[in-house]
Amino acid sequence: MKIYVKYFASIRDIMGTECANLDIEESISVDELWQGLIVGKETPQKVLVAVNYEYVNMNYKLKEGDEVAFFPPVTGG
Amino acid sequence: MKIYVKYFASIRDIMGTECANLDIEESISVDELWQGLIVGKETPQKVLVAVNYEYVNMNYKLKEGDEVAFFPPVTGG
Amino acid sequence: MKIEILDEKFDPWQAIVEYKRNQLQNNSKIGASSVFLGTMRDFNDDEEVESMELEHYEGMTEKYLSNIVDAAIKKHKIIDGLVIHRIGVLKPTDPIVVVATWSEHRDNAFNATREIMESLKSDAPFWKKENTNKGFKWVKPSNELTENTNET
Amino acid sequence: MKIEILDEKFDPWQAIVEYKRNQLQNNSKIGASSVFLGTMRDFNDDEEVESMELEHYEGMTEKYLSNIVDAAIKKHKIIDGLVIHRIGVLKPTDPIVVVATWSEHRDNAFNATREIMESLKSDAPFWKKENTNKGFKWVKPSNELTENTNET
Repeated sequence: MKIYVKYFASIRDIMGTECANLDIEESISVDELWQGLIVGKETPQKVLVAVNYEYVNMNYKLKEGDEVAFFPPVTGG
Repeated sequence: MKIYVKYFASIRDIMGTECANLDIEESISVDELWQGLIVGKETPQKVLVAVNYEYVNMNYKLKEGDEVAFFPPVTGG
Repeated sequence: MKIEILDEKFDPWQAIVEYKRNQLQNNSKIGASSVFLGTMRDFNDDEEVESMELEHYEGMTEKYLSNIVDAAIKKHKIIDGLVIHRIGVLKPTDPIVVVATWSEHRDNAFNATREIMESLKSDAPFWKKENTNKGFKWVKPSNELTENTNET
Repeated sequence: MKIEILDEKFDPWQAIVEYKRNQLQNNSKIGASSVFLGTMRDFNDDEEVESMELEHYEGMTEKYLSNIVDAAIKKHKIIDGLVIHRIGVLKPTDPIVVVATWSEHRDNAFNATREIMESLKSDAPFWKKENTNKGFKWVKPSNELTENTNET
Protein backbone atom coordinates (compact mmCIF):
# COMPACT_ATOMS: atom_id res chain seq x y z
CA MET A 1 0.00 0.00 0.00
CA LYS A 2 1.13 3.55 -0.65
CA ILE A 3 1.97 6.08 2.02
CA TYR A 4 3.58 9.51 1.94
CA VAL A 5 6.38 10.37 4.39
CA LYS A 6 7.58 13.83 5.45
CA TYR A 7 10.58 14.87 7.54
CA PHE A 8 11.06 18.17 9.31
CA ALA A 9 13.88 20.17 10.89
CA SER A 10 16.78 18.10 12.32
CA ILE A 11 15.11 14.84 11.25
CA ARG A 12 15.11 16.09 7.65
CA ASP A 13 18.83 16.86 8.00
CA ILE A 14 19.44 13.29 9.18
CA MET A 15 17.33 11.73 6.43
CA GLY A 16 18.82 13.94 3.74
CA THR A 17 15.43 14.50 2.12
CA GLU A 18 12.16 16.18 3.01
CA CYS A 19 9.70 13.60 1.74
CA ALA A 20 9.25 10.17 0.22
CA ASN A 21 6.52 8.18 -1.50
CA LEU A 22 6.70 4.63 -0.17
CA ASP A 23 5.01 1.37 -1.03
CA ILE A 24 4.85 -0.73 2.15
CA GLU A 25 3.23 -3.91 3.44
CA GLU A 26 -0.18 -3.77 5.11
CA SER A 27 -0.55 -3.16 8.83
CA ILE A 28 2.99 -2.29 9.73
CA SER A 29 3.35 0.09 12.63
CA VAL A 30 4.90 3.56 12.65
CA ASP A 31 7.71 2.12 14.75
CA GLU A 32 8.45 -0.62 12.24
CA LEU A 33 8.46 1.94 9.43
CA TRP A 34 10.78 4.25 11.41
CA GLN A 35 13.24 1.47 12.24
CA GLY A 36 13.48 0.69 8.54
CA LEU A 37 13.98 4.32 7.55
CA ILE A 38 16.58 5.21 10.19
CA VAL A 39 18.80 2.16 9.71
CA GLY A 40 22.39 3.19 9.01
CA LYS A 41 21.69 6.81 10.01
CA GLU A 42 22.35 8.82 13.16
CA THR A 43 19.49 8.07 15.60
CA PRO A 44 17.91 11.28 16.92
CA GLN A 45 17.39 11.73 20.66
CA LYS A 46 13.66 11.98 20.24
CA VAL A 47 11.28 11.72 17.32
CA LEU A 48 7.63 12.71 17.18
CA VAL A 49 5.17 11.29 14.68
CA ALA A 50 2.01 12.68 13.14
CA VAL A 51 -0.29 10.80 10.80
CA ASN A 52 -2.66 12.92 8.72
CA TYR A 53 -1.85 15.98 10.87
CA GLU A 54 -2.53 14.24 14.21
CA TYR A 55 0.06 13.11 16.74
CA VAL A 56 0.13 9.31 17.04
CA ASN A 57 2.24 6.97 19.10
CA MET A 58 4.71 4.48 17.67
CA ASN A 59 2.18 1.61 17.81
CA TYR A 60 -0.10 3.23 15.23
CA LYS A 61 -0.83 0.80 12.37
CA LEU A 62 -0.41 2.51 9.02
CA LYS A 63 -3.21 2.62 6.46
CA GLU A 64 -3.31 3.12 2.71
CA GLY A 65 -2.83 6.77 1.82
CA ASP A 66 -1.56 7.91 5.22
CA GLU A 67 0.65 10.98 5.38
CA VAL A 68 3.28 10.21 8.03
CA ALA A 69 5.50 12.96 9.39
CA PHE A 70 8.62 12.50 11.55
CA PHE A 71 10.04 15.48 13.40
CA PRO A 72 11.91 16.54 16.55
CA PRO A 73 10.23 18.19 19.59
CA VAL A 74 8.60 21.43 18.48
CA THR A 75 10.13 24.82 19.33
CA GLY A 76 7.64 27.44 18.17
CA GLY A 77 6.30 30.41 20.07
CA MET B 1 -3.00 69.10 67.05
CA LYS B 2 -3.86 69.70 63.42
CA ILE B 3 -4.75 66.99 60.91
CA TYR B 4 -6.15 67.05 57.39
CA VAL B 5 -9.04 64.78 56.42
CA LYS B 6 -10.12 63.70 52.93
CA TYR B 7 -13.19 61.76 51.77
CA PHE B 8 -13.60 59.90 48.47
CA ALA B 9 -16.40 58.44 46.37
CA SER B 10 -19.49 57.28 48.30
CA ILE B 11 -17.94 58.36 51.62
CA ARG B 12 -17.63 61.89 50.28
CA ASP B 13 -21.31 61.78 49.30
CA ILE B 14 -22.22 60.75 52.86
CA MET B 15 -20.02 63.40 54.47
CA GLY B 16 -21.20 66.12 52.10
CA THR B 17 -17.68 67.50 51.71
CA GLU B 18 -14.39 66.34 50.26
CA CYS B 19 -12.00 67.54 52.93
CA ALA B 20 -11.65 69.12 56.35
CA ASN B 21 -8.91 70.73 58.45
CA LEU B 22 -9.40 69.54 62.02
CA ASP B 23 -7.84 70.41 65.35
CA ILE B 24 -8.03 67.31 67.56
CA GLU B 25 -6.68 66.04 70.86
CA GLU B 26 -3.37 64.15 71.00
CA SER B 27 -3.21 60.37 70.49
CA ILE B 28 -6.77 59.66 69.45
CA SER B 29 -7.18 56.70 67.11
CA VAL B 30 -8.52 56.67 63.55
CA ASP B 31 -11.56 54.80 64.88
CA GLU B 32 -12.29 57.47 67.50
CA LEU B 33 -11.95 60.18 64.85
CA TRP B 34 -14.26 58.27 62.48
CA GLN B 35 -16.93 57.71 65.14
CA GLY B 36 -16.97 61.44 65.77
CA LEU B 37 -17.19 62.33 62.09
CA ILE B 38 -19.91 59.84 61.13
CA VAL B 39 -22.28 60.58 64.04
CA GLY B 40 -25.71 61.45 62.75
CA LYS B 41 -24.88 60.29 59.23
CA GLU B 42 -25.63 57.12 57.26
CA THR B 43 -23.01 54.51 58.24
CA PRO B 44 -21.32 53.00 55.16
CA GLN B 45 -21.02 49.20 54.83
CA LYS B 46 -17.28 49.39 54.79
CA VAL B 47 -14.72 52.14 55.13
CA LEU B 48 -11.01 52.00 54.35
CA VAL B 49 -8.50 54.39 55.86
CA ALA B 50 -5.17 55.68 54.63
CA VAL B 51 -2.81 57.93 56.58
CA ASN B 52 -0.19 59.77 54.55
CA TYR B 53 -0.95 57.58 51.49
CA GLU B 54 -0.60 54.27 53.36
CA TYR B 55 -3.42 51.95 54.40
CA VAL B 56 -3.75 51.79 58.23
CA ASN B 57 -6.11 49.95 60.49
CA MET B 58 -8.60 51.62 62.78
CA ASN B 59 -6.25 51.42 65.81
CA TYR B 60 -3.71 53.77 64.25
CA LYS B 61 -2.94 56.66 66.64
CA LEU B 62 -3.05 59.97 64.81
CA LYS B 63 -0.09 62.35 64.81
CA GLU B 64 0.29 66.07 64.21
CA GLY B 65 0.11 66.87 60.49
CA ASP B 66 -1.34 63.50 59.38
CA GLU B 67 -3.38 63.38 56.19
CA VAL B 68 -6.21 60.93 56.87
CA ALA B 69 -8.37 59.63 54.02
CA PHE B 70 -11.65 57.71 54.35
CA PHE B 71 -13.01 55.84 51.34
CA PRO B 72 -15.01 52.79 50.24
CA PRO B 73 -13.43 49.61 48.80
CA VAL B 74 -11.55 50.50 45.62
CA THR B 75 -12.93 49.66 42.16
CA GLY B 76 -10.20 50.56 39.67
CA GLY B 77 -8.83 48.51 36.79
CA MET C 1 9.04 51.85 34.79
CA LYS C 2 6.21 54.12 33.81
CA ILE C 3 3.10 54.98 35.84
CA GLU C 4 0.62 57.34 34.25
CA ILE C 5 -2.79 58.63 35.29
CA LEU C 6 -4.61 60.22 32.36
CA ASP C 7 -7.82 62.24 32.29
CA GLU C 8 -8.36 61.83 28.57
CA LYS C 9 -8.72 58.95 26.14
CA PHE C 10 -5.48 57.23 25.17
CA ASP C 11 -4.24 54.64 22.70
CA PRO C 12 -2.83 51.77 24.78
CA TRP C 13 -1.02 50.07 21.88
CA GLN C 14 0.68 53.26 20.77
CA ALA C 15 1.76 53.90 24.36
CA ILE C 16 3.32 50.42 24.55
CA VAL C 17 5.12 50.73 21.21
CA GLU C 18 6.47 54.17 22.11
CA TYR C 19 7.63 53.11 25.56
CA LYS C 20 9.40 50.04 24.17
CA ARG C 21 11.04 52.10 21.45
CA ASN C 22 11.97 55.18 23.47
CA GLN C 23 12.58 53.94 27.00
CA LEU C 24 13.55 50.33 26.32
CA GLN C 25 15.33 51.13 23.03
CA ASN C 26 13.69 48.00 21.60
CA ASN C 27 15.96 45.99 23.93
CA SER C 28 16.87 42.80 22.09
CA LYS C 29 17.05 40.83 25.34
CA ILE C 30 13.23 41.02 25.45
CA GLY C 31 11.69 37.72 24.40
CA ALA C 32 8.26 38.15 25.96
CA SER C 33 5.73 40.97 26.34
CA SER C 34 2.53 40.47 28.30
CA VAL C 35 -0.22 43.05 28.03
CA PHE C 36 -3.55 43.40 29.76
CA LEU C 37 -6.10 45.97 28.63
CA GLY C 38 -9.25 46.74 30.56
CA THR C 39 -11.97 48.48 28.58
CA MET C 40 -15.34 49.92 29.56
CA ARG C 41 -18.34 47.69 28.94
CA ASP C 42 -21.79 49.04 28.14
CA PHE C 43 -23.71 46.84 30.55
CA ASN C 44 -23.61 46.02 34.23
CA ASP C 45 -25.98 44.00 36.31
CA ASP C 46 -28.43 43.99 33.37
CA GLU C 47 -28.45 47.75 33.17
CA GLU C 48 -27.16 49.71 30.23
CA VAL C 49 -24.27 51.94 31.15
CA GLU C 50 -23.98 55.14 29.15
CA SER C 51 -20.84 56.54 30.75
CA MET C 52 -18.59 56.05 33.73
CA GLU C 53 -16.67 58.45 35.90
CA LEU C 54 -13.41 57.38 37.50
CA GLU C 55 -11.92 59.25 40.42
CA HIS C 56 -8.74 58.56 42.33
CA TYR C 57 -6.75 59.68 45.35
CA GLU C 58 -4.00 61.72 43.74
CA GLY C 59 -0.64 61.02 45.31
CA MET C 60 -1.63 57.75 46.93
CA THR C 61 -2.51 56.23 43.54
CA GLU C 62 0.88 56.99 42.02
CA LYS C 63 2.65 55.74 45.14
CA TYR C 64 0.75 52.44 45.18
CA LEU C 65 1.11 51.79 41.46
CA SER C 66 4.85 52.48 41.64
CA ASN C 67 5.21 50.10 44.57
CA ILE C 68 3.17 47.42 42.80
CA VAL C 69 5.19 47.58 39.58
CA ASP C 70 8.47 47.82 41.47
CA ALA C 71 7.59 44.72 43.51
CA ALA C 72 6.65 42.82 40.32
CA ILE C 73 9.92 43.76 38.60
CA LYS C 74 11.92 42.41 41.52
CA LYS C 75 9.84 39.35 42.28
CA HIS C 76 9.39 38.18 38.70
CA LYS C 77 12.78 39.39 37.43
CA ILE C 78 11.21 41.20 34.51
CA ILE C 79 13.01 43.82 32.44
CA ASP C 80 10.40 46.55 32.91
CA GLY C 81 6.73 47.33 33.46
CA LEU C 82 4.20 50.02 32.57
CA VAL C 83 0.77 50.99 33.93
CA ILE C 84 -1.53 53.61 32.45
CA HIS C 85 -4.91 54.23 34.11
CA ARG C 86 -7.75 56.52 33.11
CA ILE C 87 -9.60 58.92 35.35
CA GLY C 88 -12.47 61.25 34.39
CA VAL C 89 -15.46 60.49 32.19
CA LEU C 90 -15.32 57.35 30.00
CA LYS C 91 -17.60 56.00 27.28
CA PRO C 92 -18.16 52.31 26.43
CA THR C 93 -15.16 50.69 24.68
CA ASP C 94 -12.76 53.33 26.09
CA PRO C 95 -9.54 51.93 27.58
CA ILE C 96 -9.57 52.04 31.39
CA VAL C 97 -6.23 50.50 32.23
CA VAL C 98 -3.30 48.99 30.41
CA VAL C 99 -0.56 46.94 32.07
CA ALA C 100 2.49 45.81 30.07
CA THR C 101 5.55 43.90 31.20
CA TRP C 102 8.67 42.82 29.32
CA SER C 103 10.97 39.92 30.16
CA GLU C 104 13.35 37.41 28.63
CA HIS C 105 11.02 34.43 29.07
CA ARG C 106 7.26 34.17 28.96
CA ASP C 107 6.57 32.84 32.43
CA ASN C 108 7.94 35.97 34.10
CA ALA C 109 5.97 38.42 31.97
CA PHE C 110 2.71 36.45 32.27
CA ASN C 111 2.98 36.26 36.06
CA ALA C 112 4.08 39.88 36.48
CA THR C 113 1.21 41.33 34.43
CA ARG C 114 -1.31 39.19 36.24
CA GLU C 115 0.01 40.14 39.66
CA ILE C 116 0.13 43.85 38.83
CA MET C 117 -3.53 43.75 37.75
CA GLU C 118 -4.64 41.86 40.86
CA SER C 119 -2.75 44.22 43.18
CA LEU C 120 -4.06 47.24 41.31
CA LYS C 121 -7.65 46.06 41.69
CA SER C 122 -7.31 45.30 45.39
CA ASP C 123 -5.17 48.27 46.51
CA ALA C 124 -4.99 51.21 44.09
CA PRO C 125 -7.38 53.98 45.20
CA PHE C 126 -9.66 54.35 42.17
CA TRP C 127 -13.46 54.48 42.27
CA LYS C 128 -15.95 54.02 39.45
CA LYS C 129 -19.33 55.71 39.23
CA GLU C 130 -21.68 54.55 36.50
CA ASN C 131 -24.27 56.56 34.65
CA THR C 132 -26.96 53.98 33.84
CA ASN C 133 -30.47 54.33 32.51
CA LYS C 134 -31.55 54.40 36.20
CA GLY C 135 -29.18 57.18 37.22
CA PHE C 136 -25.75 57.38 38.81
CA LYS C 137 -24.36 54.74 41.11
CA TRP C 138 -21.02 53.81 42.63
CA VAL C 139 -19.64 50.52 41.39
CA LYS C 140 -19.25 47.80 44.01
CA PRO C 141 -16.09 45.68 44.07
CA SER C 142 -16.59 42.43 42.15
CA ASN C 143 -15.97 40.18 45.16
CA GLU C 144 -19.08 41.72 46.72
CA LEU C 145 -21.30 41.27 43.69
CA THR C 146 -19.56 38.30 42.04
CA GLU C 147 -18.95 39.38 38.49
CA ASN C 148 -21.94 41.66 38.13
CA THR C 149 -20.08 44.92 38.20
CA ASN C 150 -18.52 46.94 35.44
CA GLU C 151 -15.19 45.54 36.38
CA THR C 152 -12.69 43.89 34.13
CA MET D 1 -11.17 33.40 15.54
CA LYS D 2 -8.14 34.15 13.44
CA ILE D 3 -5.12 31.93 12.82
CA GLU D 4 -2.41 33.30 10.58
CA ILE D 5 1.01 32.02 9.55
CA LEU D 6 3.11 34.80 8.01
CA ASP D 7 6.43 34.63 6.21
CA GLU D 8 7.18 38.31 6.55
CA LYS D 9 7.51 40.79 9.39
CA PHE D 10 4.23 42.00 10.88
CA ASP D 11 2.98 44.61 13.35
CA PRO D 12 1.25 42.68 16.17
CA TRP D 13 -0.46 45.75 17.68
CA GLN D 14 -1.90 46.86 14.37
CA ALA D 15 -3.15 43.33 13.74
CA ILE D 16 -4.93 43.34 17.11
CA VAL D 17 -6.49 46.76 16.62
CA GLU D 18 -7.69 45.85 13.12
CA TYR D 19 -9.13 42.51 14.19
CA LYS D 20 -10.97 44.08 17.10
CA ARG D 21 -12.34 46.85 14.89
CA ASN D 22 -13.20 44.81 11.80
CA GLN D 23 -14.11 41.36 13.08
CA LEU D 24 -15.25 42.19 16.61
CA GLN D 25 -16.76 45.55 15.63
CA ASN D 26 -15.22 46.98 18.82
CA ASN D 27 -17.75 44.85 20.73
CA SER D 28 -18.74 46.81 23.81
CA LYS D 29 -19.23 43.65 25.86
CA ILE D 30 -15.43 43.28 25.90
CA GLY D 31 -14.04 44.31 29.27
CA ALA D 32 -10.69 42.53 29.07
CA SER D 33 -8.03 41.93 26.44
CA SER D 34 -4.99 39.79 27.17
CA VAL D 35 -2.08 39.83 24.76
CA PHE D 36 1.15 37.88 24.66
CA LEU D 37 3.91 38.80 22.25
CA GLY D 38 6.99 36.66 21.73
CA THR D 39 9.93 38.44 20.09
CA MET D 40 13.30 37.23 18.91
CA ARG D 41 16.20 37.73 21.31
CA ASP D 42 19.78 38.29 20.16
CA PHE D 43 21.40 35.85 22.54
CA ASN D 44 21.01 32.21 23.48
CA ASP D 45 23.14 30.06 25.69
CA ASP D 46 25.75 32.85 25.79
CA GLU D 47 26.03 32.93 22.02
CA GLU D 48 25.04 35.86 19.88
CA VAL D 49 22.23 35.05 17.50
CA GLU D 50 22.27 36.98 14.25
CA SER D 51 19.13 35.54 12.70
CA MET D 52 16.68 32.72 13.12
CA GLU D 53 14.79 30.59 10.65
CA LEU D 54 11.39 29.23 11.53
CA GLU D 55 9.84 26.34 9.65
CA HIS D 56 6.51 24.63 10.18
CA TYR D 57 4.40 21.71 9.00
CA GLU D 58 1.91 23.42 6.76
CA GLY D 59 -1.58 22.09 7.27
CA MET D 60 -0.90 20.50 10.64
CA THR D 61 0.08 23.87 12.11
CA GLU D 62 -3.15 25.55 11.10
CA LYS D 63 -5.18 22.59 12.32
CA TYR D 64 -3.51 22.53 15.74
CA LEU D 65 -3.67 26.27 16.26
CA SER D 66 -7.37 26.31 15.34
CA ASN D 67 -8.07 23.46 17.75
CA ILE D 68 -6.09 25.17 20.52
CA VAL D 69 -7.89 28.51 20.16
CA ASP D 70 -11.26 26.83 19.75
CA ALA D 71 -10.70 24.81 22.95
CA ALA D 72 -9.68 27.97 24.84
CA ILE D 73 -12.77 29.87 23.64
CA LYS D 74 -15.04 27.12 24.94
CA LYS D 75 -13.20 26.30 28.15
CA HIS D 76 -12.61 29.89 29.27
CA LYS D 77 -15.83 31.34 27.81
CA ILE D 78 -13.97 34.11 26.04
CA ILE D 79 -15.47 36.21 23.25
CA ASP D 80 -12.74 35.51 20.70
CA GLY D 81 -9.07 34.72 20.18
CA LEU D 82 -6.33 35.37 17.61
CA VAL D 83 -2.94 33.80 16.91
CA ILE D 84 -0.38 35.06 14.40
CA HIS D 85 2.91 33.19 14.04
CA ARG D 86 5.95 33.97 11.91
CA ILE D 87 7.82 31.54 9.70
CA GLY D 88 10.88 32.27 7.54
CA VAL D 89 13.94 34.32 8.45
CA LEU D 90 13.73 36.58 11.51
CA LYS D 91 16.09 39.19 12.94
CA PRO D 92 16.47 40.11 16.64
CA THR D 93 13.48 42.09 18.03
CA ASP D 94 11.17 40.74 15.26
CA PRO D 95 7.78 39.48 16.49
CA ILE D 96 7.60 35.67 16.47
CA VAL D 97 4.11 35.07 17.80
CA VAL D 98 1.20 37.10 19.10
CA VAL D 99 -1.75 35.67 20.98
CA ALA D 100 -4.73 37.88 21.87
CA THR D 101 -7.97 36.99 23.62
CA TRP D 102 -11.01 39.08 24.47
CA SER D 103 -13.54 38.47 27.24
CA GLU D 104 -15.96 40.21 29.55
CA HIS D 105 -13.86 39.70 32.68
CA ARG D 106 -10.13 39.59 33.18
CA ASP D 107 -9.75 36.11 34.62
CA ASN D 108 -11.01 34.45 31.45
CA ALA D 109 -8.76 36.38 29.07
CA PHE D 110 -5.67 35.94 31.26
CA ASN D 111 -6.18 32.18 31.50
CA ALA D 112 -7.07 31.72 27.83
CA THR D 113 -4.01 33.57 26.52
CA ARG D 114 -1.76 31.67 28.87
CA GLU D 115 -3.21 28.31 27.90
CA ILE D 116 -3.05 29.04 24.18
CA MET D 117 0.66 29.92 24.50
CA GLU D 118 1.46 26.79 26.52
CA SER D 119 -0.42 24.52 24.10
CA LEU D 120 1.19 26.23 21.12
CA LYS D 121 4.66 25.68 22.56
CA SER D 122 4.06 22.03 23.37
CA ASP D 123 2.04 20.97 20.29
CA ALA D 124 2.20 23.31 17.30
CA PRO D 125 4.69 22.00 14.71
CA PHE D 126 7.16 24.87 14.42
CA TRP D 127 10.95 24.55 14.56
CA LYS D 128 13.57 27.23 15.11
CA LYS D 129 17.06 27.19 13.66
CA GLU D 130 19.50 29.81 14.89
CA ASN D 131 22.32 31.42 13.00
CA THR D 132 24.89 32.16 15.73
CA ASN D 133 28.49 33.28 15.59
CA LYS D 134 29.32 29.56 15.69
CA GLY D 135 27.10 28.58 12.77
CA PHE D 136 23.59 27.19 12.39
CA LYS D 137 21.87 25.06 14.99
CA TRP D 138 18.41 23.76 15.74
CA VAL D 139 16.90 25.18 18.91
CA LYS D 140 16.20 22.66 21.67
CA PRO D 141 12.90 22.85 23.56
CA SER D 142 13.29 24.83 26.78
CA ASN D 143 12.36 21.92 29.06
CA GLU D 144 15.45 20.12 27.77
CA LEU D 145 17.85 23.00 28.29
CA THR D 146 16.03 24.80 31.11
CA GLU D 147 15.70 28.36 29.92
CA ASN D 148 18.88 28.53 27.85
CA THR D 149 17.22 28.48 24.47
CA ASN D 150 15.96 31.26 22.28
CA GLU D 151 12.49 30.57 23.46
CA THR D 152 10.04 33.01 24.87
